[in-house]
Formats: sequence, C-alpha cells, structure tokens
Amino acid sequence: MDSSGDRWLLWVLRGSAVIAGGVTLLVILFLVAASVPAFQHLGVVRFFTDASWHPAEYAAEGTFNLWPMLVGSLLVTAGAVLIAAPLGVGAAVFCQYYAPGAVAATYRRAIELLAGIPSVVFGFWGLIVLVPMINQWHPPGQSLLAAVLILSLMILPTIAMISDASMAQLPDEYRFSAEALGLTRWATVRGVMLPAAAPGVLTGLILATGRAIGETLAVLMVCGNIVQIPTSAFEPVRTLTANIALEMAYAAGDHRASLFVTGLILTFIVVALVFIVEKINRRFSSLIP
Amino acid sequence: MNQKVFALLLAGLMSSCSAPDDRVRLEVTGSSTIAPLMSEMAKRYESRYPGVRIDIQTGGSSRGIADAASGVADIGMSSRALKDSEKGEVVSYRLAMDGVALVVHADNPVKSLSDEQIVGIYTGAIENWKEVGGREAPINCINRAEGRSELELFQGFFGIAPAAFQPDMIAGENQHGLKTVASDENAIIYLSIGASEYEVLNGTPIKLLPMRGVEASAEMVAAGTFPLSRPLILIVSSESSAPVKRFIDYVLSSEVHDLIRQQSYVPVQ
Amino acid sequence: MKSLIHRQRKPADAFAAVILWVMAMAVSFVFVWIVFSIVAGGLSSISREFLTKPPEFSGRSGGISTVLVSTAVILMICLGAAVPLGIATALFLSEFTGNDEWFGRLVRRSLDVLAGVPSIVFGLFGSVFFCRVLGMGYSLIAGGLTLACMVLPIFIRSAEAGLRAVPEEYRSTAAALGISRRAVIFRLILPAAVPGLISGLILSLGRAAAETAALLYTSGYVDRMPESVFDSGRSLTVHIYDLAMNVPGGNSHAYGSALVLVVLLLIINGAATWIGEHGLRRRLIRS
Amino acid sequence: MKFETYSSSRESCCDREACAPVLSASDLSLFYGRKAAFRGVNLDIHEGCITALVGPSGCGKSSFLQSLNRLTDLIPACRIEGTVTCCGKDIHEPATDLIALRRRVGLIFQKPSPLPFSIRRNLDFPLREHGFTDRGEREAKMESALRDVCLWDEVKERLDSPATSLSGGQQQRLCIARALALEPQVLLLDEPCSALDPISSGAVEDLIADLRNRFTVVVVTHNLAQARRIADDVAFFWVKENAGRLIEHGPAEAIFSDPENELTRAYIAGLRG
Repeated sequence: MDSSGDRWLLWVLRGSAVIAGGVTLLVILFLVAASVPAFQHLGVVRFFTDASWHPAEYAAEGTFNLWPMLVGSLLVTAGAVLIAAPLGVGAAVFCQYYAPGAVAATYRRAIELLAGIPSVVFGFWGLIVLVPMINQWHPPGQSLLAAVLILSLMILPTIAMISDASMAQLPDEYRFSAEALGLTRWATVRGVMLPAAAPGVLTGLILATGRAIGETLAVLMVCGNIVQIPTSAFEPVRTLTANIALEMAYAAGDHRASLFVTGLILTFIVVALVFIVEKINRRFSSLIP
Repeated sequence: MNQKVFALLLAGLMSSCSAPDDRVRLEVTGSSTIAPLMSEMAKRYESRYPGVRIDIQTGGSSRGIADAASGVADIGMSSRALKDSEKGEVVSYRLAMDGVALVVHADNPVKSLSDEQIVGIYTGAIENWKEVGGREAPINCINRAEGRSELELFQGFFGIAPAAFQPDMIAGENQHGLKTVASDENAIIYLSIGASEYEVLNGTPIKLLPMRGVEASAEMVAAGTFPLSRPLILIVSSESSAPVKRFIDYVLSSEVHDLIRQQSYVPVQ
Repeated sequence: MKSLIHRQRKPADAFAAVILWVMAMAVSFVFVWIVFSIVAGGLSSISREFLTKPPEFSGRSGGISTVLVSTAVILMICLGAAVPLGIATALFLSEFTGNDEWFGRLVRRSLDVLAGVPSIVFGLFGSVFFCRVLGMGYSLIAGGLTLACMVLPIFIRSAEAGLRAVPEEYRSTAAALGISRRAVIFRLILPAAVPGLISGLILSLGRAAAETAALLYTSGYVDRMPESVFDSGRSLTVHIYDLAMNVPGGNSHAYGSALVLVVLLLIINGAATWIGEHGLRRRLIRS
Repeated sequence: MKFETYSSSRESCCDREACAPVLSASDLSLFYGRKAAFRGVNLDIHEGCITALVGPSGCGKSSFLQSLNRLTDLIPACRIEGTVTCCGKDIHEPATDLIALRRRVGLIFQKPSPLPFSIRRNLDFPLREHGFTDRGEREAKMESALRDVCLWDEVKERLDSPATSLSGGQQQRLCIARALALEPQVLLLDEPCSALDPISSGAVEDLIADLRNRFTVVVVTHNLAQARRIADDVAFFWVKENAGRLIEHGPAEAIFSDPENELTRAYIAGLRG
C-alpha cells in the first residue's frame, strides 16, 4: 500500500515536471505560431533587406526591416557591458582584496541594493535625471548614450556579485603562495586570482549580456525609439525589445506577426548565451573549486 | 506548514474568482485620444447603472478596431475613419469630432508654421528653430509611433512618404507626446486638439499652433473650418450584446455632451 | 632586468589601488544619487492618503491604493501557481531523477531555456495564450500566470538547490528504516529544505514585483479597484511607467510610487533573509 | 509479497545445517555504471548468527551489505545481477514490498546518522510511519529499545533535545535503538565503530555481541580483532580483476585458525605482523 502511495506521488511529481518543462515548449510554440504569417507573407530576407521599418498592416504596403533595431540592441548591450564589466569586476576585486572588511561589507550591501531596484525605476530615474543632463550637453538627450548608461547600472550588480562569489571560492593558498613569492597585491590579483576566477567572471559577463539584451522598459524610456542606425552616441535608437513594447499595443496582421518574429530573434540570442554559459560551466567545473 | 500557506492562497484565489453573476463587464480598447473621454462617460454610466463595470485600455485606433472585430474587446475606440478592409463585420458609431494640430512648448516664441516649414521640419530639411523665426536651438522633432491614427492623418495631409520622416524621437500615446513636449522647450509634435486643449486648461505648459491660418481649437473643429479634422468613432461587433448596445446608446445621447465638450471635443449632433 | 621589474612594479600596484578605490567611489556615488533622488522626490508625496486613496486624474492626484491591491493580487496568483508547481517539479528533479535521467535532463534543459527568455517575450506569450487563447482578456489572472511562467525556472532552480542541500544521509537513513518515499519527502526533506524554499520564493517574489514588461499586455492599465481576478488592474511598476511616460505632471506621484516599490522590495527581502537565517532551523528540530 | 514480522525468540542457534539461511545471495554482482563493485558473490547468512564481512577498503563489502536490503536502489546508475533471497523469496521481484523488506532487514551506517529531529522523534517517526498509531505503545517500544542499547538512563531526561547534541557513540547507539525498535529480523551494520572513539567503539561492540541471540547480525568491519571477538561466521572479501570477490567464508574459528585460501592467510597474518 505504501509503495502504491509512493507511485502515486511519483506520478504527480512527474506530471508537474511535464507541465513546468512544457511551459518552455508552449512559449516557443506560440511565438513560432504567431510568427508564421510573417514568414509566409514576407519570407526571412525582407526583415533584413527592406528599405525601412514601416509595417503597415498588409505585407504589400509595409516595409519590415528589423536590422536597425537589431543593431540598436547590440550597440546598447555592447556599450553597457563595456562600461559595466570593468566596474563590476573592479568592484569584486575591490571587495575581495583591497577594501577593509567594513568597507567591503558596506559596498557589497550597496551593490545588492542596486540589484534590487526594479528596471522601471531605473528607467524613470534616467528619464527624469539623466536625459535632461544629456540634453543640456548634446540634444535631444534621449539617446544611445542614455540607454547605455542606464543599462550598465542595471547589469553592474550581476557582474559584481557573480565575480565576487567566484573569487570568494578560490582557495586561500593561491593568494598565500603568490604573496610568499613576493608578488605585489596587484600582481597577485592580475596574475593569479583573476585568471583562476575567469570562468566565473565570464559567466557573470554573459548572464549580464543576456539581461541587457532582454531589458525592455528602462531602455525604452530613455533611448528615443527612432528606428535608425545611429552615427553617434547622442542619437536616439530603438532596440528589439522596445519595438515590441511600443508597437504591440496596436499592431495587427503582418505587423503583429513581425513583432513575434522580433521576440523569436531575441529569444534565440538569449538562449544561445545561456547555452554558452552552460558550456563554460561544464568545461571549467573541474577548475572552479 | 507549507500546505497551510498554499491552502490559504488557494482559498483566497477561489473566493476572488467567483464573481457575482449579475455583474456586467464591458471591455473597451483602442485610441488613447478617446480613452480619457470614455473613462469620464463610463464613470457616469456606472454610477447610474450599478453592477456595470467598464474597463478601458489604450492601444491605438487600429488595435481598437481589431479587438472589437476579434471579440477581445466589446467596444473599440478609433480616432480615424474605418478603412475599407476593416469594414467587414463591425458596426461603427461616430461619437465626436477632433482635429490634429502641431504643439510646442508654451515658452517657444514661434507663433505659426507654414505647410512648407512643417514638411521641412519633419523631413529634416529644417533643423534649427532660428530658420523658422524662433531662437537659436536645435529642433527636437517628435514623430508618432507606427499605427497611430495621427501619423496616418498627418502624413496623408502633408504628403510625406513614410520613409522621408527624419524625427529625433518617437512618442506613442497622446499623453506620452504631451509629456515630452511639456518638458522640452525645443520639441514639436502633432497631437489631438481635444487632448492638447484639455492639458492647456489644466495648466500644462504647451501651446497649439494654428494651421493654414486657422486657430487650432475645438471651436474651429466644430465650425468645420480646421483643415485637419477627423471623427472619433466607436466600433462594435455586428453581433454585440444588449448591455453593449445600451451603453452605446447612452454615449451617443445628448446626456454626455457636456463631458465631450469638457474634454474639448465636438459632439456630433 | 630584475631591478627594472622591481622599479615598475610598485607604481602599478599603487595605481591599481587608486583606480579600484575611484571606481568603487564612483559606483557608490551613483547609487547614493539614485537612492537620494528617489527618496527626496518621493517623500513629499508619501502620506497615509497616498497609500489608502485610489488614484485620481490619471494618477496625478489621489493615491495608489487600488494599484497596491492589484499588485498584491497579481503576485498572489503568480506565487499561487508557481510555488506548488515549482516545488513539485523541484522534488521530482532532486528526488526522483535517478530513475528518469533523460527525462530529468530534458526538463532541466527546457527550464534553462525558459530562464533565458526575455520578459517582454513572456508578455507576448501571455497576451496570446492567456488573454486570447484561454479567453482571460486583460486581467489580473492573465498577468499573474504570465509572471508565474517567468519566475518558474528561478523558483525551481533555487528550490532544487535547497532540496539538494538536505544531506544525502537523511534519505538513505530513512530508506534503511523502511520509511516510505512519501513520508521521507513530506516529513523530512521538505521541512529540512524550508529555508531554501523560502529564499527561492522571495527571489521569485522580488523578480515578479519588479517586472513591468510582461504585465503591460497581460494585466493591462486599468487603475481602478479590481473586483475579481478577471478584471484588469495595473501593478505598481506599470503605474510608475504610465506616470513617467504618459502623464504630464505625473512625476511627483511617480517618485512616490517608486519609493513605495523600492521600500516594499527592501522590506520583503530583508524580512525573508531574516526568517531564513533565524526562524526556521530551530523550529524544525523542535517539532 | 509481504514479509511477516519476525517475532519468535529462538534459542542460540548458529546451527548451520538445522535452519535455512535468512538471507542468501547467489551469484550476486553489482555495477556502478560500467564498473563492478563486486562480482559473483554466493553467501548465506544464518539465523541468529553474527556474520562479519572483512577485507581491505574498496572490495565491495559495504556495497554488498547495502544490496541485501536494496538500499542500492537509491544510487542512480547502480545495477544488480544475480539474486538475493530473504526467507526463500527473491527480494528483486517486482512485487517486493520494499518498505517491509527494509523494516525486516535494518541497516546501520558507518557514520552515526541521526535525523534532524529530537531524540524522541528519531524513534517515534519511523514507528509511526510503520503503523504504530498508539502513542503509549510507541513510548513503550522507544523505552525498551533505548534500554537495549543502554542509552535510556543517559537520555531519559532530555528526550526532546536535538539528537545531534549527543556524542558520537551515543548517536550510533541511538541509531541502533531506532532500528531495533522496528523489531527487524536482520540487522546490517556497516563498520559501526570506525567513526567512533575507542571507548564508544567498545560500548557499541559489546552491544552487538549482546544482540547475538536475538537478531541475525551482519557486520562489516576493518578490525580483524573485533571480528574475531564477536563473529560466528566470517566472510573474507578481496579485490581481484578490478572487482570485489568473496574469497572465503565459514565459521570464525576455521577462518582464523586454518584458512584455506592463501590470500586469507596472508591477510590474517598481516593482522599478526
């Protein structure tokens, strides 16, 4: 009787696992299903070769070039990672090897709090504080630069916390033996600790990249949302995510379907990043103590 | 202990799920131009007929038409006339008239713009306010997002090809545009006259520019002299229910004309 | 050669230290700046009325009571769906995948994919699946379930970690005593994993409470008091977004709402960490 | 298939011809993935006897012990060939009631393994799960089991304190009491003394010797002296061709005084030298 109770439990749990795993399938299924009309009417090539993004409801009238927005997403993400990576890794190194205990603890706490601020609050702050400042400097203010700055603030905690954790896991012997060789602190960090923590740091960077490319509203609120490939950091851009959020409300027909295509592209990019992280983790799992 | 928490949660869910049967809920979606007016009308209707609840979502005219046709919403709001392709299975009612005018910050010294200047600004030929008699400052030219009825109307009226637009920013809803232009002295945008006049009355620092010499106001729209005017319409599915019809009858009646005027739109007689 | 290295080494070390301190100060400065501007901007609009009155005039005046209620309902639906499903799945993955290895791997892999899906894409999915296909329309339940899909992988991952942290000896000891799997799970493993489950729950709650993009097209914009879960209602995040983007003169209340949201998240996180660290271990042994 | 709960209290037995073996492994092999832990083991466990499994580390003694009550099921990728019978019934049959089997064949781990409960609940929880619904009955069983392992007087004042607050030796005796309270027929002990200090170890060893006539005991030990002191039967394991093998088994006196196998002789000589 007990065993049959166990069997029953196993089936309930297995059913739950099927549902939980099935959500992924469902999400992708619906994305693909809703994108199909766009692929049927427009094909794949038009998303990259059309003259512009003016998606009227009917395929014959509209133009559907997603390329500037893909470039926008990549530029915003690359900029944010370029700024946040040194700051984030620097924050981890600072906490681990440079700051006195109390300072390190306070700084860690501050970064955790930063991680807890919701994206819409970052966007709001950017819109109210940052954009007017950039506007004074170089109008219009809502720009690639504003988006990059806000986004780098948002992903900094991810990089800092994961790097910090992976450095904390390194055995103390590394440091002791390096210092016993008479290396300075910076040489120890640069030559021994950073390379040893590299897989963890890299994981943090890639996860942060994924977060940056998927972020929607904070970027939308400060990037100006013009569909163009910007020629300077002060020009507005539109990202793939912002495009969905802006136009989903009233899109219909092929326009709507092409927004789902946008969603598919985003999902593919981020999922690819997730798999890279997994590869790194597996390859280096023997090296990460 | 966990089970108890779940049980409580579930119980809470269940109780809030079981809605009373005598309630009527109407879902209205579409044009952000009509939404504020609709919400005032809905409030009055709800206070008169308790048990009715009207939820209003904005999303643009095309969305309103599509939602009403597909049945996602009971009523769609559109601030442009139906296209032929949209006329299939829906019935439309003209609620009020509105116009589309160019709007700048209240502190902008420019008093009017000719058609050529407007086209020049929106196609990137004119980039500084000095060129149209304003102060030395770059123009922050704001366009409306794809799918907004104002965009279609504006580009049709001035004959600007979609790809020729050279804006510095995109605004979605009327309110988004209003907020941007109110906070930037060098911005220009085209907006619903009703929505803009309403904001002016409430002290928002913006001003409406006349078009072809005609003052941009509800009066001029009512008189039929403002060049860029448009109907505000409601769309329902041809098989709509009795409560929907009752509500439509109400908002088309003269009982709500004061509300329409209050929002600076022009009631249809 | 050696002396050359020696001469260069020290300035580099000092330089690195200076750079690191400057970077830390810069980040701290920006952090303080953000917090200060939210607190300074928000404090003036916070009052008892702000928390207990419904919004008026598109949120320019009045309060945020209805928004808080909608937020709470959305979060409850989200956790009500994600937590039982998540615990069951995590139990399956941690306790039973020995027998079902390929299946466990498949589920885990697909959850990894789900964890990568951007939130706006969940919004797209929810607007099609929950709002249209299941006919929920713009509603709190559609928003809550969309969020549930989004936090599911996060919750399962931390719940599974919590379950796996329960020492393996407990399982083999109980099995050696001939205790059924069911009793082992409900009496031993779940209670022992409560701190881990709570921290997973809080992580998910925090993520859900901070989310905007997935809710825009699922739970909608309506800022009135919801009467059932099938009504539309706006979350605090959507309220901030709307005030900031679409309401001229809405900034002061946007600041106020942002302050409330940030403080709320701080309280939730703080309380949960405290409970996880102090409250639960002792109770487990006593019971 | 149900196993009846053992109840008879038979006289000192160890009469290998008279009674059928309680547990019997025939041609038993166990693999972790591709790697064999042990191969081709044939061994009978006789009722009422203490059987000691001796041999070097890694020769499959512990795995063999765990395969006797199918605890190896918990290890993923673990595969068994051959049969184990308990009172003549194959324990790998699909119809086997695992819970009854494990109750009947109890197992004590090398490391004391109290559950994260109070002392009382450590005994109470398994009893309740095995259907003893009467509180008084459970209390009585708990007291008698704790007295059996001479722990009662040490803990009766603090039954509600955490089991982890006991010393290592006390914890191990608690674990044995916990198994005894379920009245098993066979008790499997996996190096029960190796994680303990010498004094606790002595106490546990005495306890095992006391169990001789009441239970069938199988004990894995590294300690040949201990095996010699307490065992009736001895089975000697050794690693050959990358897998554990049963080299020789028989009555303790025979194995220790005149082993047949060279390996056994050398191993036991190692004890002397």
